[in-house]
Parts: sequence; C-alpha cells; structure tokens
Amino acid sequence: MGEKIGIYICECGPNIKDAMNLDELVTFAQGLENVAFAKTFKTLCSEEGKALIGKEIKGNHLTRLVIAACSPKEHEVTFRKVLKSEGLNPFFLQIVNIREQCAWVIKDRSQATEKAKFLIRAAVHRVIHHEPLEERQMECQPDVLVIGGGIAGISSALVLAQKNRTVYLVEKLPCVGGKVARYEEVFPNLECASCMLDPKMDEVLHHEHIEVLTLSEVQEVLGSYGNFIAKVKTKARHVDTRQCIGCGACFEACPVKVKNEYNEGLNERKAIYVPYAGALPYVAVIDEEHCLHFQGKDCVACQKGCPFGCIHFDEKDQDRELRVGAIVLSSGFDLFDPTRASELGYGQVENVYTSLEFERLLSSTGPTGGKILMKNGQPPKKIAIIHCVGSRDKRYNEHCSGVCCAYSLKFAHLAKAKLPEASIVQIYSDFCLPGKASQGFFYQLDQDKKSEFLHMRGADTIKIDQKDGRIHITYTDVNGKPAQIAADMVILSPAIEGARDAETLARVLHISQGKAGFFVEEHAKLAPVSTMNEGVFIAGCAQGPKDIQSAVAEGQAAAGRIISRLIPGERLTLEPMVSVVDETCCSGCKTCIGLCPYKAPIYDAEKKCAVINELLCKGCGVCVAACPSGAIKARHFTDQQILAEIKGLLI
Amino acid sequence: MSKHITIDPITRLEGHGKIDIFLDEKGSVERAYFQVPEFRGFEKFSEGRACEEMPTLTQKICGVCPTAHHIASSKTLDALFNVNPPEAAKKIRELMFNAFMFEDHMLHFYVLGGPDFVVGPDAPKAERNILGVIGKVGVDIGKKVIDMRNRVRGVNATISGSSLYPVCGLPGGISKPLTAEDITSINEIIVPGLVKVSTIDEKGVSGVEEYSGTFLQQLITGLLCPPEALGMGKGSTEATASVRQMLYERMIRTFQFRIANMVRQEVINKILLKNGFEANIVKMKFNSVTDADEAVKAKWLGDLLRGYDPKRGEEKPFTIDEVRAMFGYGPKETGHKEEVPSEQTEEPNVEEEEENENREEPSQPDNPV
Amino acid sequence: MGKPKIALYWCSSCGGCEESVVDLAEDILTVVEAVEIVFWPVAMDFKYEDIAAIPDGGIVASLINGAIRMEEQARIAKLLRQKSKYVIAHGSCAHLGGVVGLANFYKKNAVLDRAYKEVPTIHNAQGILPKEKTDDSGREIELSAFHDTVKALDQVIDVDYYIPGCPPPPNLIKNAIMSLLEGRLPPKGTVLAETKALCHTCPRRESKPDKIMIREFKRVWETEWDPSRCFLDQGIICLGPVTRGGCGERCIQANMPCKGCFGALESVIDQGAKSASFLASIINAEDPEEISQIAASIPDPAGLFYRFSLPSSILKGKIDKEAK
Amino acid sequence: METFEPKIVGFLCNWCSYEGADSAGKAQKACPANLRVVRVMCSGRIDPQFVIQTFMEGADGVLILGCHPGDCHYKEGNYNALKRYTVLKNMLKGFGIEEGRLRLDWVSATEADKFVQVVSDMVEHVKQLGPFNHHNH
Repeated sequence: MGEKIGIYICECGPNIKDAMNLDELVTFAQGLENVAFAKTFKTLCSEEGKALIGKEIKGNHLTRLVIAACSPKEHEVTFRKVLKSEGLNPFFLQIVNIREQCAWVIKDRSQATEKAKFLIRAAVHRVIHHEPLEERQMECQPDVLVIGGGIAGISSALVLAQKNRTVYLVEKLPCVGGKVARYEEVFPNLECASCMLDPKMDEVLHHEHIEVLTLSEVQEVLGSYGNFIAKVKTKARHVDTRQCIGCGACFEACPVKVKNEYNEGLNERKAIYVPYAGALPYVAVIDEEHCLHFQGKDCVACQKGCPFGCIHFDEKDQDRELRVGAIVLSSGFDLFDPTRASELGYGQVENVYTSLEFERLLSSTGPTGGKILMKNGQPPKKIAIIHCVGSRDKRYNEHCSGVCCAYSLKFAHLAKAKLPEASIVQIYSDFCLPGKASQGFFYQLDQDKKSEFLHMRGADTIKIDQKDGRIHITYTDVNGKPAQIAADMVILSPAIEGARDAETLARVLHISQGKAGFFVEEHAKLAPVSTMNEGVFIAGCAQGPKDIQSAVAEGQAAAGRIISRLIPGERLTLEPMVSVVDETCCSGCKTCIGLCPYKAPIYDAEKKCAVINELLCKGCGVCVAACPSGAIKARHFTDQQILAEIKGLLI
Repeated sequence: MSKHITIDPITRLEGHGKIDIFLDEKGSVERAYFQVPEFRGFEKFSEGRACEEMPTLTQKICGVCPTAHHIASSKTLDALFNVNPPEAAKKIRELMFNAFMFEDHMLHFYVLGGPDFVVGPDAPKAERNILGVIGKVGVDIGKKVIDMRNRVRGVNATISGSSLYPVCGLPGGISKPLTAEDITSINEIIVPGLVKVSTIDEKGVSGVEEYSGTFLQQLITGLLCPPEALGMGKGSTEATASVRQMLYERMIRTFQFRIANMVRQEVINKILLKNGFEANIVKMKFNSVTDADEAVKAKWLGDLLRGYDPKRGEEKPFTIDEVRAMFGYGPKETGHKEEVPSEQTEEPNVEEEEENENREEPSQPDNPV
Repeated sequence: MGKPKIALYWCSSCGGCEESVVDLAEDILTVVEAVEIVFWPVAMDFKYEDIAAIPDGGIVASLINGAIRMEEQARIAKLLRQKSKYVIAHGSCAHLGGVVGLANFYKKNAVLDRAYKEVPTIHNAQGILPKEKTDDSGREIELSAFHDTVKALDQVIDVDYYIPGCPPPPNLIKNAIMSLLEGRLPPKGTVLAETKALCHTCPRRESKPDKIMIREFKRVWETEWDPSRCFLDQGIICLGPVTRGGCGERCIQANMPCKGCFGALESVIDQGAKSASFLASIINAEDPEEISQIAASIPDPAGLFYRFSLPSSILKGKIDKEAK
Repeated sequence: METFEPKIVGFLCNWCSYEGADSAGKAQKACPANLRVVRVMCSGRIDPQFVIQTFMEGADGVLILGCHPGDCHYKEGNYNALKRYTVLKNMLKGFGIEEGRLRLDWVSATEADKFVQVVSDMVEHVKQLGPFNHHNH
C-alpha cells in the first residue's frame, strides 16, 4: 500500500542498549516491508528525542511510525502528541514494549534481540492497518438534574448552580431537607440541625439558577452524557405556592385526621397540611388520598377557610421534559424495618422506638414539642439504646451503618440533658467512632457518667417483651452469659439500607444496585461518585451508609466532576477508541445488546439493527468479539489489526 | 489384444460411475467392469455426532432420495429412545414418504431413465435427455409433468420445511404438526394430481401406447443384459456374490412390481371400468411365495435372463410380440386387444400396493466394486 | 456462435444440488432457452472428452458442486476451470466443504477401514480396499485416488462466485445464472445470497429479547419448545446469528433450529469460532464451575459448529500428530 | 534444534495483566523469552477466532491473561472471556488439540511473581507437549 514507516528504537540510556544488540535490530528492522528507515536514539521521550521524530516525520513524509521503547502505558500519549503536532494522525503509531517486557526480563542478549525483532515485525504488520481516528466534539447541555432534595442533593445543587447553567432539584416529598431536616441536633458537636440546614434550604429555594420541583418524580431518562432527556411528573399540590404563607387557617377547617408520616406516625395531621413546623417551602399541600373532595364528597372546607384563595382543586398533575447534561442521584436511604426481627417486639411492645422516631420526639417541631414522653405521657425513668439492629447481621445486612454509635451517644447526651434523673443504658457489641471528633465525644460522655454501657455479644441475641408493666430486655453478654435488664423506653438503631423505591430509580437511570439496595459506584476507590452509566452520579446515603459530612462531600464531589466536563458553551470531547456497527452487515440478532454493561448498543426498530451510542461506549470490545456477523469494529483494535499483529509475531 | 472401451462417466443416474468394457478379437464382450469413483465415508464421520443430528446428516448420503434416509434415521432414533411416535406423526411420515416416492419416480422416469424409452437408447447424445423427452412429448405435456412434480415436492416442503432436505425428523415423531391450511394445501395438490396422471394414461396420449410397448422392450432388454455386466461373472469374490444376490432379489421384485402394475392397468382397470367401477381402487400384491414357487420362478427367470428359450435353442433376445404372446396378447400391430383373456387371470388377493414398494428400493450400496 | 454454454458437474456430492437445479421447475425452460448445457452427468450423456473438446474459455459458466475428495474430482474441476470463463461454487460442499468435510475429523485410513472392513454389513475377509490400479489377468482398470483430506472447491481451483446452501434454494441459482447472462455480476468472490445473518429475516425475530441468559442448553429431544419464539431464548442452539441469510428460513419454518449451511458472513473468518463466541455470551453464570457445567450441555461442539464448514475453517480438520 | 523452544502467544489486557507484565519488568524478574504479547483493551475483546488463527500461524501455545473476577475495568469483560474460553476449549478437543495448549488465567497489575510463574509453567507444559503441528492440511 505504499506506506512509509519510520522505526525509532530507543536506547533508554543503558536499559535497552546494554540488553540487546541494537545494530542487529536496526538492520533487521530496515529490511522489513514498507519501512523507510530505522534508527536508534538515546532517549526518545526527551525533548530532543521528540524534536528529532517531529522533524523527520515531515522531512521524510512518513505515513506511519513504530517506536520501540518502554511500555506504551508510559509514553504512548506523549508520542501521539508529537505526531499530532506534525499533522500526522496520532493513531498512525504503534509502540513496541522492548524495555519492561523484553530488555528487563530477558537476561540472554541474543534471546532479547530475537524477541525484540518479532515484536517490531508485529508492530510493522499492525501499523499498516491503523486507521486515522478523530477526537470528536459534541454539543452538550450544561444544565443538571439533581434527584433527591436531602443534604447531599442540596449541597451538590448549590455548587453546580452558576451563570448559564440551571439546576433542577427534584424532590418527591412536598418539602426539601430530606432526613437531616428531621433531626434536632447532629453529632458530634451537637450543632442544631435546622440552624445548619435552613439557610442552605433557603438558598436553594431562592437561588436564581436552581429550580426546585417538589412532589415530583423522574419517570424516564433517555439519551446519554451531555444530552439527557428526563421526563418528570409533578403531582398537583392544589395550593398556589406564590400566595400561600402557611398561616394554617385551612388546617383547622379540614375535618380529616391522618397519621403524620413526617413524625413517623407519632402524631396526626390533616388532609391539607404542612409536613412539620418550619418545613421548607412552608406551603400547604392536599393529600389527595385522604381528602374528602377527591373521594367524591363535595367538601370545600379548606377552600372556604383560606383567606388568600390559594386552594384550587382542579389543578392537574404536570409532566415536564428536562434537557440536562448530567444527573446527580441523591435519593437517600431508608431504615431497616425492625418488624422483620419480630423478637425485638417493635410494633407490639409499647415505647419501643426507632432512632428516627426518637429524633422526632427530641425535635421541638416534633409531635411532643421536644419532650421525651412515653405513650402514657409520663417521662421514662430508664432508657435503653440498642445498637446494631439489622446491621452486621448475616440474616439482614452484613455492613456496619457507621453512624448509629455516634447518634446513640448523642441520644444519651440529649436524653440526660432533658431527663437528668433518668438512667441511660446502651447495649452495644462494638463501638464505631471514626473521624476526628466522635471518639472525643464518647470520652466526654463517659467522664460525665451520663450513660452506662453494656457489652453484648451481638444484636442477634436480644429479645424484647412486656413484663409486669415494664419493657424486659434479655441478651447474651460479651462473655456468652445470658443477661437481662428492664427499661421504660427502648430506642432501636436500625441499619441504614437502600431506599425502598431505589429499584425503580436504578431501572430508570440504567445503573445497578449492590448489596442492601445501595447504588453501585463505577469504582469503589477511584470513582466513588460516578456510576457505570456515564453522566449519572451518585451522592449521599443512596450510595451507602455515611454521615452528613461525607454526604455533603460526595454531593460537592459529584458537582465538581460535572463542572469539569460540562463547561457551559464548551463542547464535550469524545473518546475516539470506541466501537461502531456496520449497518449493512448487522442482522439485528441483539447479541451485543444484552452483553454491554454500559448499555451502549441499542436496537433500532426501524432499521432492524443495532446502533452503538458513541457517548456511552468505552471501547472494551466485548461486543466485537461476540458479534456473530463480525459487524462491529473496535476502532484501533480491529480484527484486521490484531490478526496482522499475530501474523507478524509468528512468521 | 483385447480392445478397451471406457464409458466415463455413466450418466442419467444419481451417483458417479465408470464402465470399462474389454472386447475379444471377435469383437464380442470379453469382460466388463463397473466402478464407482466416489467415496465420502459417512460411516466414519457420523461417529461422535449428536444422535439428534443424524436424520439431517444421513439424508446427505443421497440428494435424490434424502427423505427415505431421513425417515429411516428418524425411526432409528425412535428405537434408540424406545419411543413410539403418535399416530399423527406416523401418518405424516408415511405421507411424506409417499409424496417423495411419487415425485422421485417422476424424476426417474422423465429425467433419468425416461429418455432411453421416449427418445430411444440410440438417439443422438445431445437429445437423450429431459430436453429430448420434452421435445418428443411436447412442451405442454412437459410443463404438466414439471408442474406436477414440483407441486408434489411442495407437499414435502409444507410438511418438512424443505422440498429436498426434510429437517422435521425427531425421535418420537416430527417437529411440526400439519395445520388446517397445510392439509388443505396438500389436498389441493394430491387429489387433482392423481386424477391428472391417470388421465394422461387413459386419454391415450400418443406416446403412451408406444410407451407401454417400449416399456416391455426395456423389460426385456433390461433383463437380457449379460450377467457379467451385473457383476455376476466368473471369479467374483464373495463381495460380488452378495451384490449378485441382492441384484437378483431386486430383479425379481422389480419384475413382480411391473407385472402387477401392467396387469392392473391393462386388465383389472378395464374390467372395473366396464362394470361401472372407478379405476385404481383395486391394488395388486403378490401373495407370499413359498420356497417351491420361488425356485420355479427363479429358474424361469434365469432362463429368461439368459435370453434363450430351451424350445427355441438360440441365444437371440425375445421380440416384443413373443413376450406379448407369453401374456396372451395379440401381436402389437392389432393395437389394443378386444377380448379379455379372462380364463388366464387367477384372483390375486388385494392389498396395499405400497407394501410392495417399500421393499423394492434398498438404499444404493455406497461402495465401489 | 449459438447459445452461451454452461456446464454442471458434481464432485464429492450427493446429487442434492443437481436436484435443486431440476427444482427450477418451469424456470428451467427459460434457462434452457437462454443457454446450452454442454455437460451435466446427472441428466445428460456428455462425457469428459466432450468437455476436453471445447476450446478454453468456451464455457461461459460452470456450476461445480460437491467438495474435492477424489483425484478425479480435482482433475475435472481443473479441466472445467480451464474451459470456463466463470466458475461458480454451487452448494455448501463446494462453497465450504459441506457435511462431507466432517471426514477431516478423521484420518484417511480410518475412514476407509470403517466403511470397507468394520461396518457390520460388510463381508470383506481379505480386507480389500479400493485400489488406484487393478489388473485382472491383463486387463488394466483405474480408479481415482482418495485424497488425504476433503477440500472446498476454492482450495483446488480459482472460484469466481459462490451459491451457498445445502441445497441452495432454486431462486438463488436462477438469479445467479440470469445475472451472469445479463452481465450484471457483483465483484469476484461474492457469495450470491443475503449480506446479513438469518436473524435479519427470521420470522421469530420479534420474540427475541434484548438479553438472553441461559442456565442450560437443551437438546431437541429433551424439551418441548414454543414454535413462535426464538430458539436461543429457549436454550436451543440455533446458528442463525452466525449464518448468512437468503434460504427463506426453511428449517425455522419446519420448527427446527438453523444448522449454519449458508456459511458465515463476509467479515467472519471461522464460523465455528464465532459460534463458540456468541453462544458463550448467553451463558448465565459467573462461577467457573457453573460455566463449565452449562458449556458441557452443548453436545459435540466441534461437529455442530463446523457442520458445513470444516474444510474451509482455519484449522481445516483434526490436527495430525504424526504428519511430517 | 535440540531443545524445542515453544512459541507462546499471550493476549494481555491493558489494565491488569499487561500492567502485571510491566511490573515484572520494573522488578527485573527473569521471564522466559518464549512469550510474545498482544495487548488488548480487555480480555473480553479476545475473539476465539484469534486463538485459532494464532495456532494456525505457528504458535505452540496460547495464553489469555485477564483481570481477576470483579476487578475488570469494564465490569464483566473477564467473565465473558471465561465463558468463551470454556466453550472454545470443549470445541478444540474435537480437533485433537491438547488442553494444555490454551490457558486462561487472572493476573492483577501488581502480581509480577504470578505473571512470571504462569508464563514459566506454560512454557514448561507446552515443551512437554511438543510442537503444535499445523502443516498437515
């Protein structure tokens, strides 16, 4: 084909030079077909080495280059830049690894020379079939969709929101703030949760570049990184958000009472309500399920009671298509359901609460205005806090949820403050207090003798039942002996698990769920906030159990990753070494579609064949090897190139 | 030394063949050899294959009669798995086999063997083929025959997917039931088809009489070719002995089949038609022959085979009239005979004619002599 | 100059390809008007010397079917090549080596011994095998030599076009001859059928899910299957995805899976290897033990994946340890 | 030549086994010269056609080295390699190719010793099997 190949053999100082007979290698290389010349050089990766190559590409009108030197993993990129700067397509280059895999591992000089010969011959055979590949650009949407208005979603949105970029914050509840908004104080420094969170929520709600969509869920997501189309359904609130000031006149008028799920069902609310005092946006919402008007009765009590005429029963659900470039999924977590462990008596024995329920008891906006009261309205004399419920337990969740020990100490501290004479006992199996400050918090609590610590062998040994008017807890202590105590109130610290509706989100966003329903990150250590579906990021407890600090960090990290690639006004550069389907040859047998973890190949029903979305394809080539018609080409690793390399190795 | 004539390749049959004839000084045949220069080795390369693949593998032994091999192999699988196919499957296999038999006969008669009769054995090489036959019987008859065969092959396509290579054979039955439409489409082919073929015979298409005459001619000449040509000569090894036995067996059955067929056409159908019955409702079958009968017949056939009648003494082949006389027919010139030689026909018992045919065609031995 | 001449010949074959020409039915009349058949042993009495008499290139096209096993077949194929402008490999034996190519899994002597000495129906006490030369008291007769291996046609002579299939459907043959006569021929070496795999036109394509995951491959005698659904999705091995289309899906119509007789697609160099690759991709397991268990439920993979294409595959047949 | 030196072609995946080979180099561990390496992006890219063509071109042994299950840079590439290897190995039995000539193994980026060990074992094993005889067709 008349290619003109230049072969450069690097001496790499002594490393290659002393390990093999370079003169013999040069003469061998010059004799190969299509080779214009072959020469050695001390250090090709040095500036003058690169300059030499650059000059000679032009001078000799070279069309292909073979560089025998160190591993391609070292300098393939550097030498590609040299080709590019000389106007030669950077992919017209093949690197031959004659250092790490030849000079340094073969002690016998002649054997090393022989091996270098057929490695170079293989490269020459391969490089002839190299095709020019272009790094392509693509228009992209700078806007971002954040799913889940908890602390992680909020902190991510605030970092992302900037000039010529809109952030859509989609929250399925009527208010933002997620779980953190329900805590009174947060460990380790017992900072007031709402003092920390409210300004952030306020900033999000009024930020010129953030649009908050409450009562909304993502139905479907199409497209790929840089060009997603998210279909969002917003349920009708029936209250005009601009006019309602949350005065509560409509609450009194409403005849219907319902258990308030925002206070974990510990108190009641009306069919038209605000989730809890101070919820933001502080606007009423009608619960269609319980509101009489929506069950065919013609009750309009709240509409009549509202002084500002904000109530519109005829408001319809709204569907919107948001065009975004990236998605942050911060849909939070759910607690392990203690009823799965019936021996814990949750739901049968009175005054057995989960940690979230206890948080509401402690909260000034909670059902008891912050007072710790038992069902009979009396303050408990003895509170038992049980650790590791459903965590570190083969039957339920293997993982340690990481935060229960810290918030249990917080509970003990707050309970002691509110009920000085009450005795607080913590039944634990191990203590997990990572981070800078949590352990200090434990020492302080222990010093003040605010809580008694009972060491049990494991949460799986605990049984709770009612005995002569008090709660009776039996367990096996750490030495294997049975033990028991009585208490007036028990707080269970259930494991943090993936959210109940995480499965639908995983399907909609084409990402997978790992153990306990958490979303699976792209790489546990190197890519913790991205997923296999490029452009979809995860942050907060949706990815795994963690404290608020990590959730915020991940939210901001995801934002950073997005900002670094989705620069408003700039185009997205695409990976050139991806695979492409030859539609004249593809029979639509769908073998590739089921194979690809990135869902890059999709089946085009009209053309009756597969099409690879070049945005999602990573170029691994799994589909290429499986394609029964040989219709998919892996750019830069085509069948033809690899077969030519094999031939070169062996003739 | 002897003159050596080679006929290579022999033609108008399925398979490869080569004949070497050596003439002595006088020019008569000293020795003749028949060889098959093709061998593929199904026996070996079938080893190791999955058993369910065999019906579609064995059938590739012969591309003209694959259905036979396919069904035989399917029945072997039935035996291997010790299963008895449902009635419907058996019937469909039977139908498939008969449809194949029918169109295979048409292939034999019109394309392979036919030219020798219709165009005649000594016609020029270029004419002694299907095109010559069509030239003789006329394009429209040719088209009817071609159409007829093609549509009967359609029956097998409906049943088994391919008009040539059936794939439906499974242990315990077949892979595809016949749907209602399949059955109607098959009936549309078979019912008129049968009538059509007999009408060709009955309406006295010009060549038919000629044909039945030449048919007899073939009967005689075929029987009279020298035994050596059939590998029955001296010094034959045991292998050829079994071949001779097999050929001899086949000779007898073919003879029986043709006699039965001719008697049915010429004698029984005429009686039936005369008495208002439909033709072809009576089937002929030779009753099971005792050893004694077998010996008599063998001797009689042997004499016929050697081409002379002890009474006549010379080695000359029978003329057509002499053979017609053997069957009580008048000489050929008077055309069809008026009176019916009633006293001569004894009452053959009636049974399915196909029974006969199944035994007739053992699969061609696949090894050259 | 008379009508253009065509010749048809059969090497190591079964006659199925001849039947597929006869199956042209009425069309054979139109073909016969357009061309003069100068050699067709199954139906015409022309002899080898008749071909030899034709000047080189005098035959417009030779349709040669059957693989090459005997020396005579190679000889006549070369003779026809010399005499013909175009040679068309007709049917999967000529195109790929066909089922007779499976003999390459065995050594030549083993194949002969099995048929002439070992099979139960043979009486051959002296163990006589066919010989190339036999002398019967002065009379010399010859028989074609039996090659060591089976070869596809293009491994013996230069082939211009291929009509795939076992047997090739009559319409493909007619199209080939007609396009030849009308001079609208595709580039040399083209396989005259679809350029896409069978799945493209398979009637069961709609029922094929995007992802197939199989816990066990089923053999046709151990399972019932839904005649409207894709075989692979029911765990039955079907080589449709790796086989060229154009046969009218006759096996699928008969509710049986595709065996791959049309051969692989253009850019595939080994049909067997590709069958192994795409079937592996639907195995539903990650543990090595489970994977080998599921893989073991594929009976006779070599015989199944190279059913029609062994001689034209990369390895061509069993690796002979003793060969020089 | 007196001692038979087998030609082994190794398909190494860019992220794990190729790195493993480089790390063996960086640690200057001696490694048999018989190995001839083809770099692919993932062990899942290796098409059984490459393996058979490699034998046909004159290799005496083929070695496929991918990432350990679960470590694949593309999540499932190595599982596909394992599945294809298993089906291909069964198929090659029909061709009379001894099992030891084709081998699949996992080498991570840091397992320099394992890399050298696997290659040395392969060379020894193929040496006993003798040359792969591919000229007979």
